[in-house]
Amino acid sequence: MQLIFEKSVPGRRAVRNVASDVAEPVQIAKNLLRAKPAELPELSELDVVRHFTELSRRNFGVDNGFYPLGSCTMKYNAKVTERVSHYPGFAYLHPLMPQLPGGEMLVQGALGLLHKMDRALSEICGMSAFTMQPMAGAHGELTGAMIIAAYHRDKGNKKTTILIPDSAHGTNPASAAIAGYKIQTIPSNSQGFMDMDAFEKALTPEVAGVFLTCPNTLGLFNPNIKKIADRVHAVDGLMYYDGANLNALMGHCRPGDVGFDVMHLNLHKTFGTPHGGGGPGAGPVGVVEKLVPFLPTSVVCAHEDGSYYLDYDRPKSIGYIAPFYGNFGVIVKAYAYIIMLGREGLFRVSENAVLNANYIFRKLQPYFDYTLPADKPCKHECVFSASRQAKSGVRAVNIAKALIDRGYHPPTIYFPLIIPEAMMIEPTETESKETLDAFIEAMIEIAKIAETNPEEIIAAPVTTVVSHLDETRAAREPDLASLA
Amino acid sequence: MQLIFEKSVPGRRAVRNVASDVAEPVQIAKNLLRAKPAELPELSELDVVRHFTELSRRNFGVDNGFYPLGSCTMKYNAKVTERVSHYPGFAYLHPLMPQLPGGEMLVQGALGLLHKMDRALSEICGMSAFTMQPMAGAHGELTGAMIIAAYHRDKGNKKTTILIPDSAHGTNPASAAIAGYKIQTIPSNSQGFMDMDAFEKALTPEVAGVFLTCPNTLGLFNPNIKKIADRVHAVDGLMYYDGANLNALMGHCRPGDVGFDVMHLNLHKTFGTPHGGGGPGAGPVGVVEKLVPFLPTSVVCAHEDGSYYLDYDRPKSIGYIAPFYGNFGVIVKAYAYIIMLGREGLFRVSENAVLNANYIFRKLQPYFDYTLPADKPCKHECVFSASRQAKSGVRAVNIAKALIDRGYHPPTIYFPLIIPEAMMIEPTETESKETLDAFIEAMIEIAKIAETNPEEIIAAPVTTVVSHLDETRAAREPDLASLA
Amino acid sequence: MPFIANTDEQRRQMLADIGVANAEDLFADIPPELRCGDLNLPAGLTEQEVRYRMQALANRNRTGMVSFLGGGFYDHFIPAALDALVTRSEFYTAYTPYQPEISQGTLQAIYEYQSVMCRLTGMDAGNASLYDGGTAIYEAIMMALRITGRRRVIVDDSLNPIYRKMVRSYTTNLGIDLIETPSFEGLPDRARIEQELNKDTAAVIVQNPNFFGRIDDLSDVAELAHRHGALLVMSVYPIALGILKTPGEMGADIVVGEGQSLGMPVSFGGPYLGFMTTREKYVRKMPGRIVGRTVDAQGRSGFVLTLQAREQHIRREKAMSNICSNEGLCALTSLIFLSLLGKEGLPELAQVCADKASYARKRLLEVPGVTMRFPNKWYFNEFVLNLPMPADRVTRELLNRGIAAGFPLGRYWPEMTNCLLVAVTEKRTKQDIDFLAHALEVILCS
Amino acid sequence: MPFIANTDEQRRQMLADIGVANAEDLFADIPPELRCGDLNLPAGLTEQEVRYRMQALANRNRTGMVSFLGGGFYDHFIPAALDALVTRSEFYTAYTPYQPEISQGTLQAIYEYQSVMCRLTGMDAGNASLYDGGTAIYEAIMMALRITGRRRVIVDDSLNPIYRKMVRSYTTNLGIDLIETPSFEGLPDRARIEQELNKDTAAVIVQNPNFFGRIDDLSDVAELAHRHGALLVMSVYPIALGILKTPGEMGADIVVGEGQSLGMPVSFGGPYLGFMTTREKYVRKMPGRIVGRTVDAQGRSGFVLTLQAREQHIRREKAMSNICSNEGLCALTSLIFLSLLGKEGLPELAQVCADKASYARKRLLEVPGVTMRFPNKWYFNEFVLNLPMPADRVTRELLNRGIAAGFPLGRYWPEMTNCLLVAVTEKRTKQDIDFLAHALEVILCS
Ligand SMILES: Cc1ncc(COP(=O)(O)O)c(C=O)c1O
Ligand SMILES: Cc1ncc(COP(=O)(O)O)c(C=O)c1O
Repeated sequence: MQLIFEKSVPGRRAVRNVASDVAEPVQIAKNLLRAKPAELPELSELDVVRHFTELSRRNFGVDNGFYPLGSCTMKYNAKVTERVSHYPGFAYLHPLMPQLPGGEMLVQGALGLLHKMDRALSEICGMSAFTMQPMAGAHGELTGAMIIAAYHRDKGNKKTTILIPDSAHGTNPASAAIAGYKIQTIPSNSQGFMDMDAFEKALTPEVAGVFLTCPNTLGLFNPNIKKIADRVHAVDGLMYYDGANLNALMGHCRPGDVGFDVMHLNLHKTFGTPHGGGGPGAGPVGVVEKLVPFLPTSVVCAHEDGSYYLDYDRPKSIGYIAPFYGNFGVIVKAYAYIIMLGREGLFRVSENAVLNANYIFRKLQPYFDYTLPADKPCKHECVFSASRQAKSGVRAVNIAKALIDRGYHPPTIYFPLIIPEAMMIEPTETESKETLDAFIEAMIEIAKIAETNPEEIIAAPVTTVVSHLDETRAAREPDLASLA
Repeated sequence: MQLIFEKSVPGRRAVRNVASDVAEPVQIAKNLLRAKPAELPELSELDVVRHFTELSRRNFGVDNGFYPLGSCTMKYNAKVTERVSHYPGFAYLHPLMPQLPGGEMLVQGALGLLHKMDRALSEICGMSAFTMQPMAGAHGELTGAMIIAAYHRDKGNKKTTILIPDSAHGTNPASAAIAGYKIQTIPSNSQGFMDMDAFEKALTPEVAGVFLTCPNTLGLFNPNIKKIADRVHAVDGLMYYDGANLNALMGHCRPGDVGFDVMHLNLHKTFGTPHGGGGPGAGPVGVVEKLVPFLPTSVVCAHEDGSYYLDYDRPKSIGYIAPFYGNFGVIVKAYAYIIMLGREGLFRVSENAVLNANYIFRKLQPYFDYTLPADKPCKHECVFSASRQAKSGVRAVNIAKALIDRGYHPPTIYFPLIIPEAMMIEPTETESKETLDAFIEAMIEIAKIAETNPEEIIAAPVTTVVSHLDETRAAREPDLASLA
Repeated sequence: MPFIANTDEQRRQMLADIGVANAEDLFADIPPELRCGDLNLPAGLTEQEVRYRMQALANRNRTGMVSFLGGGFYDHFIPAALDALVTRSEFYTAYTPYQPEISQGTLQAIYEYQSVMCRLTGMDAGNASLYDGGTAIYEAIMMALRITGRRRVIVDDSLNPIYRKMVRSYTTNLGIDLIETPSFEGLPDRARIEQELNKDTAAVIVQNPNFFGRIDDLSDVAELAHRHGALLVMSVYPIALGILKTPGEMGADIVVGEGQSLGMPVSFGGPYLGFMTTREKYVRKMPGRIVGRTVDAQGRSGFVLTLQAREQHIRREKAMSNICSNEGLCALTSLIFLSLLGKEGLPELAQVCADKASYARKRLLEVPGVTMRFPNKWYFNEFVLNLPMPADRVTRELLNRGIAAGFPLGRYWPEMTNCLLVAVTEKRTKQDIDFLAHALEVILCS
Repeated sequence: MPFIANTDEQRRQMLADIGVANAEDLFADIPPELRCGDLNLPAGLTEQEVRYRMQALANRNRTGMVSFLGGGFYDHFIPAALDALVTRSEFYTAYTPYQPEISQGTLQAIYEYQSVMCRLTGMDAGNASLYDGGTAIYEAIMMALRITGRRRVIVDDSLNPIYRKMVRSYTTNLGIDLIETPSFEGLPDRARIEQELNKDTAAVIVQNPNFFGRIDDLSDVAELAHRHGALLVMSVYPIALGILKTPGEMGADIVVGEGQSLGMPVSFGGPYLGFMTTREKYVRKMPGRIVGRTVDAQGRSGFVLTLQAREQHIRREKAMSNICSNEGLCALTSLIFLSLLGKEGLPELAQVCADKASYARKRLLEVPGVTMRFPNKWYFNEFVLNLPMPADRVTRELLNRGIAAGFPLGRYWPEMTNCLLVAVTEKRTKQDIDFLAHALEVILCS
């Protein structure tokens, strides 16, 4: 398919701008102007519509089929949440409005929504308060790490190190490092949990905190979690909870009750907002009481009279981490999702997410390797290894491509890094037994062909517009832009 | 792909209804209730979304590519017109509102829009007034025929017959017949125009009127049109103009000036409203002064003070032909289209529609048969015949399917009936030279393969989800519904 | 110019290729005296200006008020998923599916639509849609004439008066004798209908729930009609069929109705959806487009437009109807609506409407001077009140208070000037109803 | 429960297949003492109720007013075609394009986005987006540190004060010495910057048009920086680049900015779009996702995520950034916006904004007591007025009159309490401007 620039025709126009309704134009000094106009495409509106309509048809989303991309919680994105997020009262509200004198009273709906969202997430996670400002999960991690740093600075603690299990998502060490910490990686034991001896050895007074995902990236709930929290607190360290996997726990277990001090959520996972092919997301951060003073400014607060205001007077705050109040449009969708599901709904979401994951986990055990003791349940996702198939040359990536030919989005592969040939499957609660059964069949069929006729699987995908793209060449001779 | 019923699972739910907020439910008498619930599908919201998303991907629309379906004017449907038609002030307005005492003042925006639309269409067509009520072109024709009948009844004329050329669209004779008229078909001459001798012979005092399309379905402007009108008027007959082809004439020639007395427009053709895969359309009917009293009730009128009202007191009116004021939502889109294009825009629309048609006409003449004298221009569309290719077994339908494999929607085929193996090509003004050139190339390639390797063309389409459907079986053993 | 693709430079090239000097030459075949000058229209606008103008017009329509207006056109809730799906451009920018290979989306959807309509009405087959509920009745009458070869039609006057007017207009030129039988206590008058029935009668036309909101078991009317070799044509409110006895169960021969309530906004009168279903034996006499399921050369199941021999583009003046474009996208809308509500959801919705309407009756009857026009009868979600003063006056005053209280019947029944037709849907809350009752009380007792 | 697919019956079957008695058993691995009781949240709502509640919240936000608020976030017109395309569900319900074969839509779009951003800024390469304009500056600083191996950064204080605050927060823990140089007459003070530049300096950060709306040719600042081996990081307003000299032409090394103005509503602060472009030689030091063009096994051109060795999922704590999800859909939005405006449209739009702003300046200066903070200078579409009384008071009174007149600068510059920052876009009409001028006159002269 042609690039949009290749469809360009000199002088062709799509949208017209309104003409200036003021008398004389201003002629800005030449030296301040660009030599020639940017080489943007020149197309008719129909050209543009056809180009992007065709591009969309070369994409696969949740609306197109099963999307068990582990750790990404690709559940149905409710259309009603899209709808309400476009209400003009939300979309056309200028963020500087509440910073005008008297302006706060003109944005009470928005401030109220942010405040209600803080209360709801705090209740769901057992935290004291949430900030809505982080714009994605990793941004939340960084914010959390900055809060940890501010806490220790405030207490005069000399802390240098953050402990992170080797099963953690890459953003965890990356975020903690950016906040100025040394990262010490803790190996996992045979069961995929953080090795307790290694942990104990690493737990020095210099430890500022520990980053954990729970259930972890294997979809397992760490039975030692409370013990870990106690030990960390004993050295005045803080427990950071990576909330990407909260879809397993809502209404069943609260990170705050478990002993976590600071955490982020991915609203674009657990709370059903669309991922948009790479964002925008939202990564609200929650903290326990003692960390509230360190939350980023501003903080949405409520007056006695029930009206809301923005508090900028937070001496201990880590300061501004976003220009305003976070990815508001995303937060609107997540709030609508929460009030629609309600108390029982959220409980059932996790129950069914876990049920669906265990169903796949059980049905595929005979065909693929796995680490978890078979007698134990997984949580919202399960991780298999293609090591058995690898013997006949069929690797996780090949199985992924074979699934594409069968109409499925593949699971997450090669993550977590501690599992060879990892295939991380997260079905979510919005998928039906019919869909799971069909997927399971496809996986079994692939496993069988992998034995009898591995070449067939290795050749996949054969149904797509492109296949076996040369990634090495892409990295060796980067072609990152079509320049005029 | 499965039928939606085949995806149904007992007890599965999508949208929940709001619970009743009133105390006791009413228990309607058993004998008035249905024995068992209708067997509607039982699906989750995601099931429904995926089903219809997949169905949409098995469809081809203007947004997917070139759609030169002759006589249907498949131009770009501007997104802005869709957008404005959804404004709550239009979408949620109840049609009975203006019939309430004092209600007219609460719908002035809608009445004003209808009135402005009447004025604009009257100016474009050279008519005295338009009714917006007809819900499609054929409905407009029927309305027009009823107006013709009312006119003659009012004058005490004994009229029994309507003359219609054999090149006319099937709706013309069908509509006139339903209005109670005998239809006399007039043959076309070698140039595709109504044969004047046959016409003269048929033009008896019993003739109530003549239905003409101008430019006609061959895309030709009849040079005798004024003469025909004069002759018809001489016997107090009325001239009906089928406005489906107005896209050729806007700002260049007005049916009213030519001598037409009553006409319809297809807003879903000339005025860019989407056809919706089979409607909804809108077929406003325009009339000259002497026919205004016969327009359907109600009529939107303006008070001196510039406010609008609905006139129901029309003693000579043909009465109600629609429940209210027509397909309002469609009229809103067409009105937005008209004010956006404006005086010059509409002129350029027709100029470019005709230019594009003549470009294709000229470029394809060496490869396909045609009737029109090569020296004469066509208007907004051109008609070729596959008779040359038919000799090698490649018929119009095969060429159509071969175009499908090349990414195009085929032209209208086998219409007009007077052309053997007709292929009626209407590019519209919203298509670019690049698109036309590519289409022309495809047609030429197909013409060549038709000579060298006809089987290849006859085998088409080979790229579609189904191919060579058994239409005979469909008609012989009709399967028209999946019953529970 | 907006939406016109080619540049001046390209136009020059094309004119050269065609072999003419300028675009004007392409209009040389139009006699000069028939050419027109500049149209007297304003200059064009940019999109930004168009949106501004259209918004200004929309703002001059009063929508937000608490409304109990019905009369056959109802304000039901429309799920967001419906809009998201029906606005897929592959659906709405397509034409009638003449090329089945690239129209399976539209074709399968219409087949599924025909199927749900049959399941809802209890009939065997349906068409791809008609313009609206009124033209559907007229098409049903024409169909009955074709089937019976007779020319007399009986219309019960509890049929929507707007539709009765439409039927009258359409039949003016066709030498049909059209009898309107007055209803009795708001229901079809069996005795009267029996009197009017004879061997020339093609059909009896009834509506359920009828215009007064009353519901009925019309099985006996079907028998009456059949006994005289006439057909029963029934117009229905599809939401009500979530719970009401089906026309199929009552013995109707042709079922029609207005489908607007199935996911379409009231939209000031359109676009709406006329639907029609019938008995298997009458299929080939049915008007309009019909989609059928068949197989392709490789045995794959697929869908096509079928039984086209009935239609105008083949049969021309002898066609069973002149309809060409219908309301395809509205049919798709209703299919998506019914799929989202589903087998359990539709009856549930119907019951909620009935429950709220029954509360409204009770509550409004508490207002001094207010009585039921037809007491102690069964209703679905609409009913007729007797007011102690002209309904016009009351309605006007309530409008000033921001309430559209209903439709005053005096307009169509002079003897009912004190009657108000009140409709209640699931979107009206108890609070709305109490608000109406209170306002009504204030007006009547002052 | 909404959106949960399986029925109770199916759940029973699945539990049986798994071999547990009930769903609770699947949570047996969570120690009982760590389980929580019922969440203290309200019961769920139906879609109809949710829409009602959300509408009620939206209604408590005052939008429709005549607004001259800018400060880096602008109310530009958004064409309807943009919404129609960006809401295609294949785009927005997809995840990051990890599987290129079924993600070519997103991947090609991002490649095209990277390309238009390069063309707009006059640079060689860009990434797939960052969170917003503020985090983009911080990422640019980190990138400059990586490239130069130095730890000193100079920030001109005509950079958006909100962004300066963000930079300060992010750099707190990193032992970077951050110098803020006061601007002179609303432009970067070259002399001051030169004083502060030394061999430890990694970058100089400037903005054009800057926060005061002033535009500048920063070529000399680029030279200064380069002479000391430092990089010039420039934050820009993409609409202005329709006509203004590009960072590329001025010699900038890293260009960043807030892309909200390219088709995104102001949306109370997000989602927005951080963009970044740079010189070819710095590509491998750039943060974030990057899409590259390559070929497949059959030689067909296609697109993939590339240069991933820089990223967190591979490099972990040594990654160039922690960013994972970015603002992909916003990047797509800006690409569609720029495609709809096109090569002629963007400069045209920029000029219209500049023209209206220049009229606004003239008109507002006619109000007695109103002067320009920086007289006789060049501006794009925003400027600073001196008022004869505190801007806070004036702003408050104008709000009461339904006008958001602009942003009072006292909040960030105590010495500017009488200063008002006024922005004008193509959506403001002459009438709006005159309305503001008139209201301002009334307030100042009473
Ligand atoms: C376990 C985990 N942590 C953190 C993240 C980062 O979240 P985001 O992509 O929103 O920055 C992800 C996303 O894939 C994740 O799966
Ligand atoms: C020439 C002509 N007349 C009439 C019609 C009927 O218009 P509609 O389909 O809107 O009823 C058409 C539509 O194809 C047509 O092409």
